[in-house]
Parts: sequence; C-alpha cells; structure tokens
Amino acid sequence: MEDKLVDMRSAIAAYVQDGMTLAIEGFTAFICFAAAHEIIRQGRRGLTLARMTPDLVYDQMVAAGVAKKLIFSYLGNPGVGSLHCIRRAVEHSIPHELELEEYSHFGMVGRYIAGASQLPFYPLRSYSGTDLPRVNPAIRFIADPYEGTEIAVVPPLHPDVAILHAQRADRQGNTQAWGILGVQKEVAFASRKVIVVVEDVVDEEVIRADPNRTLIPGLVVDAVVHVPFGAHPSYVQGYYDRDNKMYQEWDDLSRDADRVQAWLQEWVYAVEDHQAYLDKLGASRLERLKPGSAPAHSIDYGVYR
Amino acid sequence: MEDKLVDMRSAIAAYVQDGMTLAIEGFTAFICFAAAHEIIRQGRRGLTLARMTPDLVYDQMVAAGVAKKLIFSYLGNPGVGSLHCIRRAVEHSIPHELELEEYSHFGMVGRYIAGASQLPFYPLRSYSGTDLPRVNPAIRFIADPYEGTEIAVVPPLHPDVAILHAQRADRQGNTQAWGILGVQKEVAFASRKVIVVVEDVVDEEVIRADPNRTLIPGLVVDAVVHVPFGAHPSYVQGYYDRDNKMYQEWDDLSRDADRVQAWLQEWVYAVEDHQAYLDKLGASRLERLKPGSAPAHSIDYGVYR
Amino acid sequence: MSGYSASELMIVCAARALRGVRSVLVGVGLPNIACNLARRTVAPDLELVYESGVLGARPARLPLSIGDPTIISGARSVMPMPDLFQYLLQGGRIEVGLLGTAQIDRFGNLNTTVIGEYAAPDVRLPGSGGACEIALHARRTIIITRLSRRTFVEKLDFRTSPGHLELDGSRPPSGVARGGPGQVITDKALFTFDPESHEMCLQALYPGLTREEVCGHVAWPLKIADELSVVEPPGENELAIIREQLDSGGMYR
Amino acid sequence: MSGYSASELMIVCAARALRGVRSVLVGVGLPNIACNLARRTVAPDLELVYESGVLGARPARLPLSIGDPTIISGARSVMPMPDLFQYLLQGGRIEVGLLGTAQIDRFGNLNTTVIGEYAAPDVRLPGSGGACEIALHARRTIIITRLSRRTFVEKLDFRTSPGHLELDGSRPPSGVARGGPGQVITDKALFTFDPESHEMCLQALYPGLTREEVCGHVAWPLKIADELSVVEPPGENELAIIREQLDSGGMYR
Repeated sequence: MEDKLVDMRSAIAAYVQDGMTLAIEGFTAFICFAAAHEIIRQGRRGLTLARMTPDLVYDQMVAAGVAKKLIFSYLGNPGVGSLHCIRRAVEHSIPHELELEEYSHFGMVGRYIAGASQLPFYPLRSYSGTDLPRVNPAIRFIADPYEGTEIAVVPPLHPDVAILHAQRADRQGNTQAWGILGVQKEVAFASRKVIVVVEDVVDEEVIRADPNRTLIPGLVVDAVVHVPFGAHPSYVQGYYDRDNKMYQEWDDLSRDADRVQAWLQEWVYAVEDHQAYLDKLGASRLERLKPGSAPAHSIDYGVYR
Repeated sequence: MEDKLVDMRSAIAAYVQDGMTLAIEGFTAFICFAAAHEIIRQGRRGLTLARMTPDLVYDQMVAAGVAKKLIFSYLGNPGVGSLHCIRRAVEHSIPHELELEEYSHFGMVGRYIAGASQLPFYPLRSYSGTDLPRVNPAIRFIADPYEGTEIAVVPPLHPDVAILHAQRADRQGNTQAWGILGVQKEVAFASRKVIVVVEDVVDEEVIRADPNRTLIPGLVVDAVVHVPFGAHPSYVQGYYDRDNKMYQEWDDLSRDADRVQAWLQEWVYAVEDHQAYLDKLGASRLERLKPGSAPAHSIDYGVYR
Repeated sequence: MSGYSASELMIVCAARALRGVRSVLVGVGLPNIACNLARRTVAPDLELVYESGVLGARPARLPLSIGDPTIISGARSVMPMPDLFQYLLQGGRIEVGLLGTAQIDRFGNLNTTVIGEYAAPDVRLPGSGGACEIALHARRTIIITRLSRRTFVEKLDFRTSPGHLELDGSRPPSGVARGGPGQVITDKALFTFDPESHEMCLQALYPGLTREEVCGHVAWPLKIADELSVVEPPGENELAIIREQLDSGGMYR
Repeated sequence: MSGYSASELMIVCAARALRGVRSVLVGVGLPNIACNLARRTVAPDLELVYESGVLGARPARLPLSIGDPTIISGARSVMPMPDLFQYLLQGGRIEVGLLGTAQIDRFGNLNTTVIGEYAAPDVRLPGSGGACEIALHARRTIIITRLSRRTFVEKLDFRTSPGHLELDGSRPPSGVARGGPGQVITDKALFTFDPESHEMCLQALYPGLTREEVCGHVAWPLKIADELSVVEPPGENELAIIREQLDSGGMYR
C-alpha cells in the first residue's frame, strides 16, 4: 500500500479548501488543535465546521474568522463553562454572523452513521416533545412501517474532510486508538477525505499484532500526519493529560475579543508550526502532563499454520 | 456487582424454555456447542433458532428435534459444503417440518441492530431486484423522507435468550473478546437474557486494565458460564483452532439421518456435560488444536491522578 | 461533624433517591458525588455510566469532565458513542438519568438551549448534548438544580428535553416507554410529580426552611403535597463518606 | 512449467481482471488465489476484504473459510460485522466484489437460494449470505463460476442477487449507484455485458475451445462479441507464483 505520510502544512494545503465542510472530531480527547491552528494560519474562510462539542478548537477557529457555520450538539467548555467566542458570534455577530445547525448528541451521532453508511436518513427515537425540530427543519418525522408510530430522522452528514487524532498509525493510515472512541470511526467513513494525525507512526507489524484495535482502516485514509502532542491542550489517553490550565485560562481571556486576537497572534499566527507552539509552551509544562503507567494485559491471537 | 457465575446445566435450565427464540451466535468462531448440546440433552422443544450462519450447531439441534423455525441468512457448512440435517428438514420434513425466515447477512445484522437499539425498523439499501421480499413479508420498503427514494427495512429481532462465547469475562459478566466479533455485541443488547460462556473467568482487574476490549458490559449479562473448549468444534482466537476434521466428518455422516441420531446418542445424550465430551475426544486431539503464540503489543492507558 | 451545607444535603438527597438502582447516567460535579455516595450506601450494585461511553469508572482523581482520562483508566468498559446512544440509552438499559438545567417548568420540561429567542438569544446556552435523549430514554430521570425564580419558570424559552410535557401529561413521546421526571432535588426542597396531573409538587423542605420561602423561588403557583415533610438531615455515615472520600477537597462543604 | 489447467487459467483471468483495483471483497478458494496473484502482479495496492470483517489478512496457511482464524492473526484490521456491511459495503468502499453462483441468467442475475420452488425446493442452497449486498454495493462485480447448462439458465429459480435485472437493464436498484456485473469468468470462456442492453456476451475463448462448444453450455441463445478473442495463456511468471506460492498443494493444478 502507498505511503501516505505528509507534514501538516501540506495536508491542510492539499485537502482543506475555502467553503468546505470540515469535521475535527474527538470527544474531549483526541482534538487536533495542531490541524486547527494550521487552518487558521493558512487563512481558510467560509468553512462549515461540524463537531458534536465545538470545544476550544472551534471557539478559536470562529474567533479567527474561519467559519461561516457550525453543525453541533453541545456548545460548552467541558468542565469549565461557556465558549465565549462562539457566544459572541451568535449573540453579537462578532467577528461576523455564525449560522447554527443544531442537534442533540444522538442526532449528530446518527448523522455521521448515516453518512458512513450511505443511508438517506438515520432513524432515532428522539426530538418528540422538543423545540429542536422547529428550529432545524432537517429533523423530520416518518411513520414506522410495522406499527405506524412516528419516529424522528436526521439526514446523513458527509464532511468534505475529517481530521482525526489518534495514538498511532502505520504509513498506510491503519489507525489504532484507545480511550474515548466517540464517533471517530463513523466520521472517517462518512467523510470524502480523511487526515489522520498521530502521536506515533509505527511499523505495520505493530498494527498487525492487534487487528481488533484498528479503529480506522488505511483503506479510507488519505493522509497520515505525525504530530506528537498534536491534540494539546486536549489529551491523548496514555500519552498526555488535558492541559486544564489552558482550558481555564481560555475561559477568562476569551471573554474579551481583543485578548483573543492577541492570543491568536501570539500562539497561532506568530508560530511556524505545532512544534514551535510546543517549544513556546516549554518542555516542563508538557512533561507535567504525562501520566503514570497503566498497561493493558497482553492478549494472544495465535499462529495458525 | 453481583456474582453471575453458574454452571451450564443451571444456566440452560434457568433461561432456555420450550418455545422461546434463541440466538447462539458467532461467525465461524465462538460458536457455543457446549450450550447447544446441553439444550439437546435437556430436551427443549419448539425453539425458534436465530443465527446468521446456522452451521453445524443448528444442524445438530434441528436433527435433535429441538427447533420449529430458523431465522438465518446463510445455510452452509463453512468451507465444507451443505448442512444436510437442515436440508433434510426443509426438503423432506425429517425429523419434522422446519419453518424458515430468511434474510441476507446485512438483513440479519440490521435486525439485531434494531433489536439492540429498540428501533421499530432498520433501513438498509438491499433487497431491491431480489426475490427475498416475495418469500419474506417482514422485509418491506419505505420512502426516504428527504429524496423520496425507496429503501428496504427489516424489523427488530429480540431473542428471548442469547448465548455468546468469548475468551474471558469477570464474574459480573464484563466480557472481552478478540478475533471475528461478528454481531456478538448487537445480539447481547438485542436479547432479553444473555448467557456468556468463556474460556477463562478472570479477575475484574484484567478487564479494567483494557476497558476498550470489553465487548459486552456486565450490565446486560445475566449468567457467566465457564467452559474451556466450549466452542469446540468451532474455534476461539488464540485459544484453539477449528476442528476441521469434525466439520468434514459431519459432512459425511450427516447425509444419513440414522448415523446422525447415533452420533447424537454417542456425543451428546450419553455424555454428562462438555467436560465428558472433551474427555471422550481425548487430550491429544485438543492439544493439536492449540495455536502458536502471536501476542499483541502492550498499550498503556496511563494513570491520571 | 455537626452542621452541613445545603450542597451536602443535596448530595445526600440525590444519593437516597438512587436506592436499589443498578444503572445511572451521570455527569461530573455534585451529581457524580451523589452517585458515589449511593454506591457506598443504598445502591451497592449501581453502575455509573457516562455520556462519553464509560461504564464502571474508577477515577484516581475527581474528574473534571465526563471525558476526563481518569475515568477511562481502570473502567470496566468504554463504548464508542453510537453504542452508548443506540444500545444503552435508546436500548432502555439505563434506569435513572440525572439532569441539570437552566430552566424547568411545572411539568419537568427542561431548557438548556437559549435564554430569549432562539434566532437572537440573550444568552446562548450549551444546548442539548445528550440531555434530550437521557430525558427520553432513561426509565426515569432525576433533575438536580438550585432553586431560583430564574430557573423555575412559568414558561420555558425553549424546550430542549421533554419532561411530562403539557398540563394533562397525556402525550408521551413517540414509541418511548419511560416514566419521565421522578424527582427534582434542589438546595432548599425536594419535589415530586403528581401521578395524575404530572404537575410538580413540593414534597419535602430542607430543615429550617418554610413553604413560603420555597414558593417565593418558583414562578408559578406551586402545588404542595398533602403531607409535606422535612428532609432527614445527613447521617453521620453519609457525611463522613462525603467529607473523607468523595469531597475531601471540601468543594461542597 | 508448460501446460496448465483450466482452473489455473481461471485464476489468471480473474487476477488480470483486477488490474489497478484497490479493494476487493473475496471468499476462499479459487477467487482468493486470484486476488493474491493480482496483488503480486497487476494490483499491488489491492486490499483483500472478507465478509467476516477482515482487511489486509496475511494468512499463514490456505484459509478454509472466510472465518478461518489464520486470516485474523496478522491482519491489518478486523471490523465487527455491522461496520463491514454498513460502512465498507453499503458505504461504497469496495471497488470489486467477487461472486460465485449456482445459477446465472443472461443479465447476470444470480441464484444461490433454491433449485425448484422456494416453499418446496428440490435442492435447498445456502441462500444469500452477503451475496445480495455484495452484488448491490460493490462498485462492480466479477462472477466466477464453471460453465455449464445447469448454471447458465434461461430463467432463475430464485433471484438472490441482482445483476442487470431485466432485458432493458433500465431498473437500477433503489438509491444504489453501482455498475453491477462486469465480467463472468469461467473455465471455458470469458463473458462481459453489453453496455447498452446489459446482456451477457461471449468475449473470449480459452485456447482450444470453439464458440459452438461454449454456446452448448449456455441455455439461452448466446450473444457473441464482434471481436471474439482467445484468452492469453498463463505467463511463466503467473504460473510460477500460483504453483510455488499460492497453490503449492496443487489443488487447482
């Protein structure tokens, strides 16, 4: 299989174009800030950003003027509070208007599943008795052909590009992950192009030694990018902790639009790449995020001759 | 959590009653013959047997007069040939008539997913241009509410009891498996009662050391049964190979209804339990089924204090 | 050990409401502590399930969010999100769902989406997340929130998560067999719902509070139980577990 | 090395038909050997996908079934069955599906269900398995079967897997954009389908066979390509790979 390893700048330049629908997913974990910052640096505009939990990653992208629309299900800074930049865009159109297409978590999960499955719709027992279908006409109801009861449906979501972070992949894009798997697999299969960003690029023998751990097969991956700490300030299970200090600081500074622009200037525009961002953070800060060791017991697949 | 460990005889006596719908699943691997034989020994009648690939396990149960109906998608002896007992029942009503409810593989998968999800139907792009909907009225077509195109649906399947084999579980039923996972998880969630049969009962710390490997959470498990080699003559990844000799011998002997009854007498009715069956097979035969070692690389979840 | 905070009593009340329960969908913070207290007292078989897909977590520190890595390491199971929503929640495997809210009406309907108009909100709140599905699919829900007129409103600005819906309570969500909101636990009183009218009903006061004080924090004419009781204060054992094991940092003291 | 069996030529023809292909859904036996030959010759990036959910297998022995444990150990990925059918097949990720059959009609529709009446069959065959979905969702299919009048029938007893359907070929299965059967590879000749009428068409004869012999094995008046060719015999390299690496037991010799 072909070698798909490229650097982040090339991957973003090649796959992320103005006006596209982009999904940088990862539920609290595996959020690829390295990619988001590179997209900001490359000055993309008019993106539709899909993500269950926009988190700081989309708060920063919205503040940078990258986005025209959000498709989402929970707007919060997990465990901390609000996403002030997105609120500013929604409540006061700063830096500009932001269109919202809103679901519940299950609705977003269903949209990705339908996308991955090439289904025209995904049925879910949800939304009855709520105001969401009133504000989102994409949520509809159909009759169950067996019992006649009504059930909600959501349409498929097909991002143009998905950017997914994980612990490791081989150069062909066979990707293994552990921890909160969220909708990573579904997003990969739902998307037209898939960029996988990993902490470690490993020999295919590592992947082949545990095929059940492969979350995203190389068959659907277009590019592999190697960026250690690429999910900072979010986390990667077993590799580093969430940098909660940064999440808390963001809660404070992001209340002020000017301070946000200064932050973006200092931490995104003025740094060349994620390695420069990490250097600026300092090795000791990153060192403190490293967890102790909790290895899984080995399992054996057996040799069958 | 409560201790769910019981022996096979008690588990079958407690959970499998005449007339129920039963699913002993496992795609080529993990087929729990130990449970099937115990059901035959206990003389159950009128069961509806659901399974994607009925395999030898249901061929034997049908020959023993246990079943009134099959719900399935592929009637074959994998890699060998036909299932002669089931064919005899279908073609010549020996030992008696056998009702068939037939799907494709995807249709069976969808029925289990709908069952596990408490969905009233599962939509799939299948069956158009085929004769299956003509002979199975449960397969229907509905209109996609977005584009108006037609799409097939299948109804949920809710087995009364599922019996699922795996490498290991703790006494609370938290079950880990590797190899061909098939629809094991979906069947567990779709079923009213779940019996898990394992090669090893392990301490919960083994499970907790690799939570992503847990296929079936104890929350949905009713009984844990410890039967090493319980899937023989099918196989368990890393533990033993399929006993292909028995699959081939069955192809020969099962062409003759009398020889089948003699086989059932010798290998099922006349043995007390699966251990006696294994003793009769002999240790050297089992020893030859053991594979060489192919361990997975360790991974680390990290300690986060 | 004498004396306790209103938050501690909230924790105790929420824990007691979980007696004998075996599966609960929970977030972080106060409700999480309540579940852990329940496991150690009235619900030894209680399995904590997080929206992130984690079952049977054994966190080495107080988790900061439902996606904290400390709840993964040493958990019994981590399920992908489709499994959590399809098989556990919609599949009817969750006995109790715990919900917070920004607004609640007299039928236990919840708003966590906007204050003001949806298209031009005064305050944009987080939205549903999984709350809508927890409300619909948990066999019953318990709402945990502080009592205030801003929260206990006459009319929601947006209905994010259905409770008992309209006055007659006669319209169950399609195809879903569930009980809806069972209790509301606040820092001043406990509420249940009338089995007939499904209207929220003041059931018990925290020690030292009057029904008038409580009614003053609710924007509609509050229904009061025939046998209004006073909440039993935290027991020595309950307080000891909270302070020594679950909230040793004293966040809720 | 001179001389070869009809099976070996089938393997070679099937391999050649996979030139440049990157994903193929395959079973065991002859088609499996063909895929492995293709990987070593005309399709170096070919990923073998098994219905059991296995991608990139590296079997240490010839697998006996698509569920053989030897295809798991050392594979790149093993997916649960819902993922295989939902995301890989229905998701449109499979370029070529290889299918066998008990009956085939002139439009490439297949029967693997029954001979005779469904309700009272003369012979009960295995049924669809995943064949119906492979036929519907692979971007194109290649049918591999031995040529005989019992197989190449005027009318199927049961339509298990749709090919080009009816005479006018005008009815595509709902919502599925795929090409349907592209080729039929037998032990005596190769067939393609007319791009207009979608009727099966004799394209190439195995060396030494006549069109009359081939037509005698087909139950309908067979359409013959304007430029009927003769299949290129196996090359030295192709035969060497088959005999030394893929079929060292000589099962297809």
